[in-house]
Amino acid sequence: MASDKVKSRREFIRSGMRLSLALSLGGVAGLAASEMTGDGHVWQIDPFLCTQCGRCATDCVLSPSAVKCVHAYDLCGYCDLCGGYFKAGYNELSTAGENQLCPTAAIERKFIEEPYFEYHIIEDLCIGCAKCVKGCSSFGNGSFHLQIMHHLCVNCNECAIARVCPSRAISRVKASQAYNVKGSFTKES
Amino acid sequence: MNDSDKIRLASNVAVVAGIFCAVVSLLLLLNFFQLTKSDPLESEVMQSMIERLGREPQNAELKQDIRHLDLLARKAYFTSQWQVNTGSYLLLFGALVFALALRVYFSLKSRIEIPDQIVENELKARILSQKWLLAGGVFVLVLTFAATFATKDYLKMYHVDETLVADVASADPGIEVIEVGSETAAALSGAETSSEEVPAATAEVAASDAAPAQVAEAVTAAPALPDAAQIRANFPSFRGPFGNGVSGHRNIPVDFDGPSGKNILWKATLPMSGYNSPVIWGNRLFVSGANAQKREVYCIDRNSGKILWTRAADNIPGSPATAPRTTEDTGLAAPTLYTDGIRVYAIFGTGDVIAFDMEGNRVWARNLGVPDNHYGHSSSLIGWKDKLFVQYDTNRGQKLLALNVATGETVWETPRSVKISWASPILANVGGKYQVILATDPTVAGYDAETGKELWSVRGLMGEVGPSPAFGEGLVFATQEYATLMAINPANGQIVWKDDEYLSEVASPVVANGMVFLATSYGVLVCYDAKTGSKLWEHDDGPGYYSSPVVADNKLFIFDLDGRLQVYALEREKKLLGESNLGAKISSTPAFADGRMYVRAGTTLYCIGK
Amino acid sequence: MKKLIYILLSLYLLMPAVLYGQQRFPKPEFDSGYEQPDVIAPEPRAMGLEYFDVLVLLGVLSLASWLALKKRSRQGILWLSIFTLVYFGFYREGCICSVGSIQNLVLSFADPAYVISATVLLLFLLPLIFALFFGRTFCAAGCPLGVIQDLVIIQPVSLPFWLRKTLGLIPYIYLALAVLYAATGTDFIICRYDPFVGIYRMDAPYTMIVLGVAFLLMGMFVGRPYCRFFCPYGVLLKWMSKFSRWHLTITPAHCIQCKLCTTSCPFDAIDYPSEEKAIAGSRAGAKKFVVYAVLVPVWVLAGAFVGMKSHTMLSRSNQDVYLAELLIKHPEVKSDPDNLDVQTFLSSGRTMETLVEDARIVRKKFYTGSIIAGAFIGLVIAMTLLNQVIYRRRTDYQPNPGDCYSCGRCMDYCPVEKPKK
Amino acid sequence: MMNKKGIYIFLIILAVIIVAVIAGDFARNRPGKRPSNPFEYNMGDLKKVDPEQIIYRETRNFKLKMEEPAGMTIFNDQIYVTGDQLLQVITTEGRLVREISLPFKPLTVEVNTSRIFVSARESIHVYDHDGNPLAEWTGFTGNSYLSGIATYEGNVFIADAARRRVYRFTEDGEKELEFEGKVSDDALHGFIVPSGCFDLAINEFGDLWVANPGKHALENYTFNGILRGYWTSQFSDVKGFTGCCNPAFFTFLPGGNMITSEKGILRIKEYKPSGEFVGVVAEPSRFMEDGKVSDVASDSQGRVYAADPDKKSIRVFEKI
Repeated sequence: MASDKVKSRREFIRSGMRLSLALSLGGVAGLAASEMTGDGHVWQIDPFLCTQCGRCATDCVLSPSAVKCVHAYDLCGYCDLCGGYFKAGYNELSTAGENQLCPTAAIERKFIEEPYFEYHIIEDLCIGCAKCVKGCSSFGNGSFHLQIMHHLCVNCNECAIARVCPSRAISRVKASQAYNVKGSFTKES
Repeated sequence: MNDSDKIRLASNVAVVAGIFCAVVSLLLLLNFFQLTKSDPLESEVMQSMIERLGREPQNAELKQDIRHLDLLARKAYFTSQWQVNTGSYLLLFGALVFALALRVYFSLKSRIEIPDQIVENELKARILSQKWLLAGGVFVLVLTFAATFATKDYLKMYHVDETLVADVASADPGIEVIEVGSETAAALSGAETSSEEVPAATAEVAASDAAPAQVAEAVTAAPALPDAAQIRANFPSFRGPFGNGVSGHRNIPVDFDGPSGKNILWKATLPMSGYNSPVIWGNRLFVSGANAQKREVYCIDRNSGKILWTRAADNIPGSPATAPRTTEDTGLAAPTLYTDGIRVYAIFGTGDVIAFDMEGNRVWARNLGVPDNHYGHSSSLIGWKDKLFVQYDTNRGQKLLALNVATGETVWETPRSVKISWASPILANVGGKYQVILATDPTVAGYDAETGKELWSVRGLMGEVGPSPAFGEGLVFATQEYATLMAINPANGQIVWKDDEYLSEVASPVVANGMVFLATSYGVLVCYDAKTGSKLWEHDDGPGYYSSPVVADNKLFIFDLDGRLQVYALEREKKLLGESNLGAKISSTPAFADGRMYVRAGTTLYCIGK
Repeated sequence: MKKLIYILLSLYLLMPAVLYGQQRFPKPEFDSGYEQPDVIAPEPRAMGLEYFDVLVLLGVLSLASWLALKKRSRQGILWLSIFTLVYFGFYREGCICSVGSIQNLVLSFADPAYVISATVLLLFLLPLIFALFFGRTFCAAGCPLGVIQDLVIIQPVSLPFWLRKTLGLIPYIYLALAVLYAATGTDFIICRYDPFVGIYRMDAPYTMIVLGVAFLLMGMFVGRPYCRFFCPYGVLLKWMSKFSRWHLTITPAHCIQCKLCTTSCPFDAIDYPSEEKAIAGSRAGAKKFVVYAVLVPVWVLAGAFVGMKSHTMLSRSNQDVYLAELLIKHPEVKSDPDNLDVQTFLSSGRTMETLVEDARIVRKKFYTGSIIAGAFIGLVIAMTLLNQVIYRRRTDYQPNPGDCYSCGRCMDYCPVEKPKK
Repeated sequence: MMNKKGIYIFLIILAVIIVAVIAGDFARNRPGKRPSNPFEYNMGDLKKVDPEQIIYRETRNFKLKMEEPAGMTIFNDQIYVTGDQLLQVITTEGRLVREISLPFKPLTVEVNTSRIFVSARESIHVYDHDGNPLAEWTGFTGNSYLSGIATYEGNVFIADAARRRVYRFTEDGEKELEFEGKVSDDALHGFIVPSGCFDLAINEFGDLWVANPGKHALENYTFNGILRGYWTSQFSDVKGFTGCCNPAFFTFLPGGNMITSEKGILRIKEYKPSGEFVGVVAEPSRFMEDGKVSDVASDSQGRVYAADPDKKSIRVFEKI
């Protein structure tokens, strides 16, 4: 009898505890639900904050990095002498290796018509080192810029490159507006 | 195949898989080090060859060599990437086989055996675990605690001045720096004509009838700080010149009607609301507005009601990222601005003080530290000569500050041992010297405007002091609901008289023609003799007063909470001259200029005049 | 799944006026009929798939609970955990998981600007709710971090009681730190030191790989070392599971005290019937109980004190605080061209004052946070100690409801037949 | 089977590894402790200038009450500078003479004896010397970007960076001519303007020079738009132009030498009209990192003025 009593008392305490735990879970859920969105979030780079430090290439958990150079053709001047394509001390304006800035030759230069050239990023080769971005934004219009490519990005909960980004250019954005492509995305003033 | 065969097979597979894994991981490790150690694309050979090419740009052979090496380097790079990828898959596969083989091996080998008393002695185990837990707990705490001694708080060692000095010093000494246009602001304030803007985008080639552009001729003289007469001719601070609520402007209409627009010259909508009152210098009227995100100062052409400029008080060093909490009836833009005709100064509930010149160029800005104020900071600014006075009585530290009007630097700072206050400072010319007079729980006190020295202080107020003091007839009047109304001689700090029949909660008293007027929040307007304190008349009818009574045109103007304006004669008997309805809730105090009255209701600014 | 979807940047069509920003400059007019290529911007994984993941998790949890409590099938749980390994592990690459979601939740409370999606909240809640009803079935078959360790157990050794208890404090400290760092917006340390995510991705920085391999090697001899001695989410699951409505039992009917199951659990989560000696000893322990109970507030206060003292040190993990202190302590780094962080800060236009002010705000948060975290750790130590002198009378071999992962290994060892209905 | 002791030792080693990895990573991965960038695009070498080549020194700075100075010219030894929504007239001593507020965002400014021409993106606004608006020329397309103005004896030349052509107007706003710089024998491709920088200027002898930034060239045209001559810089060092859009601005010194201002690697240099490099006025290290390009002008004394948008001031350089 006594043990039964102990048992039922124990069971009572247990259900009491269970109830309070359930309530606190409910509380947490309610609190969280009040500031929740239906939209998912992904990491993205703000090209206007990016300082082309190169850590996107080295610190992403993926290798090669999920960060790639994106070309906003709208802003491109289609120049013959592209600051993003040629080394500053280029030998001549040709596609030869000694003139190219890109370490992986990921930029394709195509002649369109006098005097314009199209520059196209071969995504598979790009490692996101931002060399061309720096060249383009220093000398040109800044049409090259880095973006996190979402078919590659594993969307880590803690983004390793966001943590090491010295200019805090990487933040979570809504998945429905997953890119900050220059031209359609303007600098916040 | 019997069990022992199976076991042997499993163990062999495990051994092979294990060796395989070890080899692959070793290779991967080597590859990894190779990758990190040398970047094939930036090799030294390559660098030197490119350097050589710079010297001999036409050397075709050298170019060929570079291209060849470049190709090799790239190939090597991609090969090693491929190796890493393939290697990791191989390793995964090997590990899988290894794990499976081991599992099979052990499951075949293990037999269910009846365990004999392998169980630990529970009691002993528990006693031991207690010891370890104690030791572990103490170890964690002590280790952390010890580590704290090795850490130094460098943030505390940071002082703003140091870097300022360093920045100034870093400027090139050989270059003479000239500020362009710093002398023009003074000229603008005085000789301001009605500011018409060049009409934008008229397609006509000859715009002969276009208005003249806004042109300011430069004057080389240094900006002159306004004297007392100039201050009196304007309405530069909360409750007018010197904060005393008395303006000399005439021809103010006594009757108007808000809803029908009678005698309303214009109505302007401000972008953001605030409880501060307008201040006027020349043709420019200044107000501020704020919300939790931003704070702004507006300059309005007082003739047309057009906003001449809007300037945000942002990017102020030390300004809090999130605005402090304030109550709805205070907000972040409760304090009224101050202008001396050269600059306009504003303070916000965030502790930001900012100065713009009359054209809206930011002159300086600083943060005084976020005020700890449970309603929100509301003490307005006032200034005299080259000093701007800030009554900064917060829950955490009370002080009176004088800032340099040109630079914002603190000229002097007087700590006060009082409680928090919402009243605004006023200025009183006592025996030719200006005093800053402050009302707080529990004292009313006067400070030398030059040095900040406390000259006198009188106890007598208590609670949450809202009404500002008033000065007139050589006396300082201070009041607070639940406390007292007292008249103090600021020359010696003696109380001349005291009364507590009617007391004001929000509205400040005003002195004129030997009388002192008091408006209570429960709707009584009282008139006392300023010298003796005897009650002359009272008017008890109204929803209550938050807006302070002000004197202009030799009349007493007072708005009640419903936006009804009553105008009384400045006489020892009650004489109502007019009564008008603005049709908006008023808790700010009107400002006067040239036959016009300006009053603010939230985001709307009214100009009343004929 | 990883198909490239190209987004058209229809600048002209969408909003020409608004976007006429500063960097916008008319591009050349081409005569040769050249068509401008589209900007490559592959879309992220669709939100619907995230909800599908939650649905899969719900399914796995339901199935695992059914297998553990009703079907009593170790085999089923094993296959289910292989499914989890493949789906949540190798296919979904382990992000985000329930374990890491603690931090997202905490940050969303602390930072109003940070919002989480419904899937994150569900990932956090579902395992806890299941634990409250059915025990830690999430650990058995739903957690990608757990199953990978479960599958490598080869020769588990039984760890002594004192070691288990002492190491058992680590998850609480880890949890307190993780919450502190998440709430201050400093770091997501649970994710940063997630040992297995690199293995699932087969691509990670080498520290991650080393950590993962070390844990797996350890897991061959110590059952689930990460789950038992690290996992901060396990703390919450343990609280829930302790008071679970139903829980896995070793025997389907009556325990016949055959002791066959005693060595079956690689996690030392089986409670033995209480010894008479111990029960007798418990009376002597009553005095100790009083002492430990009185010491509870002392521990809490000591923890809070140490927390308060250490907030400066802890806050140094924050980027802003660290950078501000670095610049104050060593102003000479300003002229070091190789120090990217400092150089970027200097050229960002952010002033030293704002940095220091930001750092001070963070440090203030750390001040309160560290006190709470310290008090929590103190409380945990005190309560664990107190638990050592509480004796419960047990007559059967049964799984400890807090520690048991409901993996079902022990069920296979029980010779008692399931009663036929 | 494996020895129990061996297992324990193995476990302890692993535990140590785990603790070491976590603690090591946590301690090491801090701002300022991280390795520097292996992919850095090092432009430092390009920015180096031999001190021998610097033939000017900076003597004065006029701090402007302007957020962003855009264009500048000097007429009669008064500096006309536009920016924000303002036109300021400043003496060469740095005293503000006049301030005219403009109802638009100005790009550049040009002054002759009777008029002030200020360009907006798509229109030219004409003022008299007192700041009264006289006219507004609006006959440009919505796709224009009027980046340069030059006047000579009643002719007003306007450079349109977006449409890559130069217009010739009369003082009264009549358009007389436009040309794209294309020559029949295809010696040059016409104007190549990849960005908003497209400047022109007329020297004291009445020669119209137009920058062709896409070719790194300066080209001399007749007033009828016929190419008379040009030079390009052939050097990859400081003597030549780098980047895609240089020279961004240029002006003439008394005597006809040219002062060019470059973007990308910010520097100001002096050339002879033949294209021969004379020396450096302001080396890159004088400007802010990643700063904006400065418009240049010179006065009758041969002093060079640069309107630096980053320092918000006019910087004065004098020949050593």
